[in-house]
Amino acid sequence: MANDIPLNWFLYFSAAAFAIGLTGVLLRRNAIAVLMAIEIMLNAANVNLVAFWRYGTPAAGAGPMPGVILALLVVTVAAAEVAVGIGLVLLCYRRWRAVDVDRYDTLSG
Amino acid sequence: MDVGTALIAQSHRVDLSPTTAIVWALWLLVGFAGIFPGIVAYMVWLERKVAARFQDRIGPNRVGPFGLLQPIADAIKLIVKESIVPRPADGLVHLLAPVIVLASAFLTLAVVPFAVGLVPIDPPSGLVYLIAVSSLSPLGIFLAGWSSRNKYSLIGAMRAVAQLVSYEIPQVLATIPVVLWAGSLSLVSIFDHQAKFGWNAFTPPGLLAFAIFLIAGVAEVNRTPFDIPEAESEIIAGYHTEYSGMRFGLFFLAEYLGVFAISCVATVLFLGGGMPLPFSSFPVNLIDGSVGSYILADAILLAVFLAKVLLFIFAMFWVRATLPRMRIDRLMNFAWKYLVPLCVLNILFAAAWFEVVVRPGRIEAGRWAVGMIGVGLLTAAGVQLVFWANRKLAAAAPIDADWPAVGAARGG
Amino acid sequence: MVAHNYVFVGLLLLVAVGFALAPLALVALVAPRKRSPTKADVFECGVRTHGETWVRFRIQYYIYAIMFVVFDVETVFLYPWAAAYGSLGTFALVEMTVFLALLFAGLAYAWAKGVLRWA
Amino acid sequence: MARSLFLAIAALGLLAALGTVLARNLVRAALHLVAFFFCVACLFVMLEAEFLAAVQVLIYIGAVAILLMFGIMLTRNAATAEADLSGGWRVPGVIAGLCVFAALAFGINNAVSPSGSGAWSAIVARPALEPAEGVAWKAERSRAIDDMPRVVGEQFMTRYALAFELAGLLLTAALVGAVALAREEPAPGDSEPATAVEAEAAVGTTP
Repeated sequence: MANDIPLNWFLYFSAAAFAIGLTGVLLRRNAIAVLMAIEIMLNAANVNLVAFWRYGTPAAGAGPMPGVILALLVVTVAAAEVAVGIGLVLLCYRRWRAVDVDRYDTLSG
Repeated sequence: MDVGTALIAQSHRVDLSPTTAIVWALWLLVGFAGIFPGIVAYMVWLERKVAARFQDRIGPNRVGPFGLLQPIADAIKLIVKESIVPRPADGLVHLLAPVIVLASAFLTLAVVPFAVGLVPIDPPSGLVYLIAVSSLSPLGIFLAGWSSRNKYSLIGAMRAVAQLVSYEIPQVLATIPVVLWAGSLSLVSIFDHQAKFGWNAFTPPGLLAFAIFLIAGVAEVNRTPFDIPEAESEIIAGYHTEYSGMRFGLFFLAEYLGVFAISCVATVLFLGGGMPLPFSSFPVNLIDGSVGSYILADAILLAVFLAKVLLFIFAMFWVRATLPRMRIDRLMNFAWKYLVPLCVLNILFAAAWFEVVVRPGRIEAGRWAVGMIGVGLLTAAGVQLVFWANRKLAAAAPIDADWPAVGAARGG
Repeated sequence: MVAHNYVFVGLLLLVAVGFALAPLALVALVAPRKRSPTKADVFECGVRTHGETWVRFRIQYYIYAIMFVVFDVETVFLYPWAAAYGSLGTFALVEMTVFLALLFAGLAYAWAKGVLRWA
Repeated sequence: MARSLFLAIAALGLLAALGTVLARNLVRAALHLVAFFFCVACLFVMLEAEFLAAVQVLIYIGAVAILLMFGIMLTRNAATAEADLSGGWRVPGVIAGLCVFAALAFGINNAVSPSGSGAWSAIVARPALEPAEGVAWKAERSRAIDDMPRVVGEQFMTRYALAFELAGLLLTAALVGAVALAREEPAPGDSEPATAVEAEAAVGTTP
């Protein structure tokens, strides 16, 4: 295609989104906000997977869509992660009456 | 290529030619911005008339003959009413919520094949698209309840979302048999499959799936007996308590558009779209390639399609006029303890039906009879099993134990 | 191209949003606007609002949400399986039976623990 | 056309991501996250993975976002209603983010594809899939794009059968784990169940 989007653009987008997500994980204190930032990072990775699938030439015997399958599995893992993650947050909230990750410091004695 | 042939020659692939642009513009401006809202407006009129007859009244009869101008009067009323936003509300989200709900209802209609070639788009993963966009409405409802800063709104929204997500699962699982037989997620392929093998509702697993889909569909559009989210005798009006004037009108429009959409989808998935006869591809086989044959076939298909949709809509009004509201615990129980296990079993029955009847590629009387009896008995046994297991478990833990107050009142 | 189908979806989204916002714009022009503190109050049956609105909800809601997410992800696997079933053999059926049994075990666990009971 | 559309979607997506990270109100943050998910779904469509785009909307917006909202509603109390950013970590956090972006950008600019298609920065267009005569992968990928759900199903049932079953196991484990974690246990001396009932008790008066 003549006027196609360069592969780099997708990669830069996903790198930027990943960096934003990482910043969020470091900055936010609310555990649910941290989970949201992690979701951003996982999504950024997915964009990369699909972009490489579409733009690359596959290795021999790689199958028609390794990138898409991997992205689907990432979606699955992300959903499971959120479910368990929020379950943990609720448990911690019940115990400490807080969703602030800085206050889950029992182990630091 | 003229517009007429472009309408007919649909495939998964689309080129962005001027013809496509014209067809799409027609769909958007005439269909989505004109006909569908018009249908919805007259659904409201119909519901008021039907409900009135059920209650031995006359219904709207003042504005125009038979009250036919009533929807227009209602629209004018909604527009000239003051739109009140509560002071502590989150203004932007309050505005966004009805827009999301309405957009969700609009987007679902984009993949419905009304007749041969009369479908806006037909992507290969049409059914996933349909479910994905319809799953936007719980989000809008939650935002509506949350942004109002009203306890009743929030409780209504939480109930609504819990109910919608619970019934979304059986609704989705009930469509799996249809996909399995058609071998595709495209709604056009599902229609084609039924032209060959008869309506999906006329198979044992299909009938079960159809029943589950209908029940879950009524729950998905928040209508009686599943209208707990807007139970006006308990929580004012639920999530749209703080919506007035046209903003409320948008929720209203979205609800009726949702009823229309769910009826269309049920018709396409289980009742063979616009085909009038269950085991014949009648108007479709008229098509011989000439434009006239297409127009004739599509006219029949469209008329029958609308008749079926009207039947569904009438059934929903009838149910609303007849049944009282369900209790919330029974509602959730029913979704998770009856419908979901039934759906999971039904997928296996559907695979059995596929092996017996569909695998040969055309309908064979002998195999069909074997399938009807064999898979039919299997399906009936499955239903019996789920209900039996639930009775056993319920006997072990009576449902009123969940409600200490009720148990105490009965001396339990 | 298959992806061009979604150009229509984008346009339809615009039409839907426009269809929602146009009457609201009309309302802003036509409808009366008389603010008063009482009118802008939250409507809780005429009683003055008591306490924090964004109350904490019971855990029940969350349990249903978890089960919804898990089964929703399951459908993502079920749909492609169902679409491909015709071209696959008995092995696919066995695989899916195992998959469904696993998920059903999860549902049974929740059921047995009594969390499906709306208390 | 495609390029400007991409730029618009990417810009919106990044703004939404920033909004998620910076919004003080958690529900607002989640709403930004929904916008970000939607932009990613649009990018999937631009990459011709329309099944994945539909899945993205279905799972992330339809399910994960709802779960996050429920999580927020279940943990909200007056003390933490407005989530704050970590005061002392603000500067190091931003610096870490910028460093990661710089490192990734450096990598993107200099990386060479191992499969022999040259430097990443030199790939300015996706490989044409037609004509596919004699090139097996082109035909395969063309079919994958035109009929993605079915090909995904075939792949999961054959090549990725183990991954498929493991995904099922993971989902079951997540369900069991989350239910076990979140279950309300009436522990003696725990005042928790009382607050949980307050929500509906507070409006127990009949309207």
